[in-house]
Amino acid sequence: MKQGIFVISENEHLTPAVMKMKLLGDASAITAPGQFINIKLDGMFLRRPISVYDADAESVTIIYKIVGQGTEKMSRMNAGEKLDILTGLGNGYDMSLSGDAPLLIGGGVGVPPLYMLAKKLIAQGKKVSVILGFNTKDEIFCEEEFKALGAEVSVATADGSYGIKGFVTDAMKDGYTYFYTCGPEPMLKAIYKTSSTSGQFSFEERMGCGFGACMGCSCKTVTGYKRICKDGPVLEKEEILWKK
Amino acid sequence: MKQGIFVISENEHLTPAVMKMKLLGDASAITAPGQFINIKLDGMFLRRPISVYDADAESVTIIYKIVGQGTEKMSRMNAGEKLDILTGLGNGYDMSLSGDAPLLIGGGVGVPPLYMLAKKLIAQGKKVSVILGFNTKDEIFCEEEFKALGAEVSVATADGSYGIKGFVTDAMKDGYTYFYTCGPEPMLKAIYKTSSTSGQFSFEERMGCGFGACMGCSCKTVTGYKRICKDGPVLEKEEILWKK
Amino acid sequence: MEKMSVELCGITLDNPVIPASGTFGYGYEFAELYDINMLGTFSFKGTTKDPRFGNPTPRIAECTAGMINAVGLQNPGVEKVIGEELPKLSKCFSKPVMANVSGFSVEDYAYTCEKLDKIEQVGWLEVNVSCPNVHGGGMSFGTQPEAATEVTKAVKAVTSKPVILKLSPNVTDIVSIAKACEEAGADGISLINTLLGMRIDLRTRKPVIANTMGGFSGSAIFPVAVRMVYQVAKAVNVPVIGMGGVSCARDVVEMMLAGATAVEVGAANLVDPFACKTIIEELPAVMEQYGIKDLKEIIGGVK
Amino acid sequence: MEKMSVELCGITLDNPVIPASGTFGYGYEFAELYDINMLGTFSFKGTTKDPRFGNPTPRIAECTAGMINAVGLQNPGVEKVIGEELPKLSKCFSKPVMANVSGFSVEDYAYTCEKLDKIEQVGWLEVNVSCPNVHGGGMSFGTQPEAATEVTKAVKAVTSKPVILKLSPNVTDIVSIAKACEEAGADGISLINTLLGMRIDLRTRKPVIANTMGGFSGSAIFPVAVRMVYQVAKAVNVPVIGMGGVSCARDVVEMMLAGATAVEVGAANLVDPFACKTIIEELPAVMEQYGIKDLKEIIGGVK
Repeated sequence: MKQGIFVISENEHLTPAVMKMKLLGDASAITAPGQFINIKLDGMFLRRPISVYDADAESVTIIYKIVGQGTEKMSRMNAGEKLDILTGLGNGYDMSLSGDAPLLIGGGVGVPPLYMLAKKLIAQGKKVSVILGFNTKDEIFCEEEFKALGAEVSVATADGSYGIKGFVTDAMKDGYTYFYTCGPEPMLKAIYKTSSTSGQFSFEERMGCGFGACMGCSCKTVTGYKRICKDGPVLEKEEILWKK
Repeated sequence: MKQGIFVISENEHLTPAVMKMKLLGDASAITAPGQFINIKLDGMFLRRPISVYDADAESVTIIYKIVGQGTEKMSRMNAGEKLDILTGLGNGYDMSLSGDAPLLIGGGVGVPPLYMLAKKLIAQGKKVSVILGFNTKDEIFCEEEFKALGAEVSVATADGSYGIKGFVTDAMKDGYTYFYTCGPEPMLKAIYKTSSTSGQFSFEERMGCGFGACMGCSCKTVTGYKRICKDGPVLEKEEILWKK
Repeated sequence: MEKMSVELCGITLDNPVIPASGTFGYGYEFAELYDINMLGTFSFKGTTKDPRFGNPTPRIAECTAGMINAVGLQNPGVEKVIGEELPKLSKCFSKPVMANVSGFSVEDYAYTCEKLDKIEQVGWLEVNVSCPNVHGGGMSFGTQPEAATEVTKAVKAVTSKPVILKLSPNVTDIVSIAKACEEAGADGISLINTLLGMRIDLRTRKPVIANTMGGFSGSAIFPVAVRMVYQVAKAVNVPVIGMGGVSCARDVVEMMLAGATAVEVGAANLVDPFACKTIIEELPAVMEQYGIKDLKEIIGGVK
Repeated sequence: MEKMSVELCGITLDNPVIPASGTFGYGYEFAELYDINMLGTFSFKGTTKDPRFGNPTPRIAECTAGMINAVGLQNPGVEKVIGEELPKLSKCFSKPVMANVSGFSVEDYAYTCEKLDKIEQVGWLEVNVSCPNVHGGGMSFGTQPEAATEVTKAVKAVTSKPVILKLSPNVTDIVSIAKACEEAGADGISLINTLLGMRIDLRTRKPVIANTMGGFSGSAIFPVAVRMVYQVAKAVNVPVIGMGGVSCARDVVEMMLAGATAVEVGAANLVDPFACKTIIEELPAVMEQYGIKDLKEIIGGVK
């Protein structure tokens, strides 16, 4: 983990409710896809944890949904403004287990952390398939970005307004060697049930510090108590214990 | 009283600790010299009450000393930034009692509210004399501004590094028809004793709201309890009851 | 069109927003800023049997997201309030007003309430039991169920108007005090009064407040207020007025979900004299955002 | 060169800054960020007799200038703390550490403290009496002088290390509880623990915290903390550790003027993992600004 001041270089809408923000600064602490950053905002006591969409040594890009006062404040920020950010938080995805043909499954704001993962897996020569799930056509983002990486992309919409009608699970076809997923808990549960291989799940929980100090985001797993922010957000299929 | 958004057009040092800020906006609520404005600052709960140095319908100018976190924050603001301000607060000086040759006596940050008073009295054809008191030469400001109005200006410094050595009372000569003063309480008390005519005193007190609602700044007077922010800050010599 | 009206002890309020006592004077000065008839009502400056200057100054200390005040119940005394202040108010406010009463003995409370009971303008008596009981070793009436009971009974005996007990949050068990007041006949409970706080000036090394300590209010105390309103509203059957750090329309909705029938706004008025006007104007949009058709229906609606 | 060292129950601290329990884990994870030997000491995660997962999530709610937490004393239990956590700590922290102990019965407290008494690394036992007393109707030990006395005596009987009682602010009379602890043999008092608070999610209409209510901390509560530290420090003769909303070096000085011998920093660590490092580095400049040559000399120095 590193603390640093970042300068906003881009903050633009991808959909009415989803924005992409590029931040320039020392991002060297980001070591794995699926990690997150924690952003301090004026007037807000707690930082805002947001998963990393893409990063290199000098920049980090996030895609966030406007849901509350914090993200609403972020949506009104302009290029040139500065932010105090903790980077390199969380374990991130373990790429060593992917096999030759990994499947990446993202739902809604669970899509962004899969981008850097796909990029790195493809760079390793893996045959990457991606399934993106959204409620409806107007909420779709990043389809082109994944295609541009060379991934095989299919999109599912709950209302059938685009791509496959239904949930991401309706778009899952066998043949993948391993899977990585991030999205709302009902989606994760459905994937847990229907998936034919092992895989990794990225979880969300309301966090205090985001770096393991406060125990605010603990969960029970087969391998003991874990902190979503520090021992997670990524858990392996075999260790998950779903909340009742 | 009016509430409005003002745009900073100037914010410059007069001395290392004293700054002048010009604000553009609807200042029509400012009806008398000696009134003050109350400024909302991000991250500060209470507004900052600052006396008016000069004003016209479209702008108000203040001179403030950097004493705490609020004024320190103000000192770092730049032209173009906006402030939420309540204007036209307090009773201000009553010019109708000035006579032909009023004396204006200011000490330190008590000097600014006398500027617009001098300007208006001179515009009425009064022969205005001004005494400015400071601790030392380096802390002097506004001497030239008062001279430019056509006032007869004398300066006293406690350490004698400029002008008359001593306090403002050492510079007071008889011949004035009435006086107006603003400054630290010890100075006001000295003037109360040595003055040979009636006059008006502008007082300072720690305020809550600044517009008469909270009773935070009450004082006892011959004519009953008064709120420095609303019934003051200007009191007439005859109604003053000094705190023990 | 969203419905904002609520009923408080048999009197209908057009909306639940009530400027809190001590932050709105006797109203008529705010009437110069906007038409105060848009308010649900307001609670006027804490009034006592005799005139009071209150505490020495400084009476105000700034804090993060709040302020401390130690005004000490400055007021002209009930005779002058009835003779001078309320007539001025009647010229600009046509609704029933909430009379806030303080005292330093049970007799004080009864005396002042009996006088105000005769005034038609007065809709409710809000009895502040956070003041020190001079006959009770200076501990506030509101910190002991017995003392709160005594005050409630004494006031109920001299008035036919609804009596609302305003409770101090500086207690171990707010529920036991609220219940004691209810059993003694209180028609409503309002809370929270200010938290006892203190600040020290690092330069002078003296307390910022001349009186050393004072009442801490402002958005900083909102979570404590929501908690106590929730606990009390669950425990009593009389209406609860929620207050403490309310500064926007969303806070009003949160207080009502916690169990408040009406909501008082205090310190926010001191930072923005138009705070209550703004909150009332913003309420319909906030209600729509959260799917609230009728405010009455969300009172105590927390799941 | 300003002098920052203070003495806490016979042990000298290089400076008065102490990360508060529950915001610094068992220390070694923060040692990856900076050399934690620069701290006066730190109070480790609240430890109980048996391992605990704590409360269901969500456990955190954001507030203006603060946060509510309801972690529920998640910890691996005293055996594992002694067997696994403290050995890890000893590799990166060479000073005496403050052991924070919680329990749900007097026997729990005594059991855990007796175990920790044997550990050389442990310099002080900070006994948190804010937890519910399961044999006492769930009311927290810290809300009744009798219960606080019982716990203090039981702990003193099993340890030779200094015992510091950490008090809850959710009481009517903090002084009586502090005095009861002192009379029962407490070597020090630390306060304030969190205020009981609550927030409601307007969208779901549910409490933000799964446990409904939780402990409110952060700069919002600082004025309440300063007031209680002042009241208690005047009333007792043992050292007082001040905490509650401390977030900068100026706050540390204000707490010490109020009567604190040392100062704990809590929620600030969760927003900025370097908070305590920054505060310690800023202290000399703040001391110079206010003409403080030796921090020891301003303890309780408020006029």
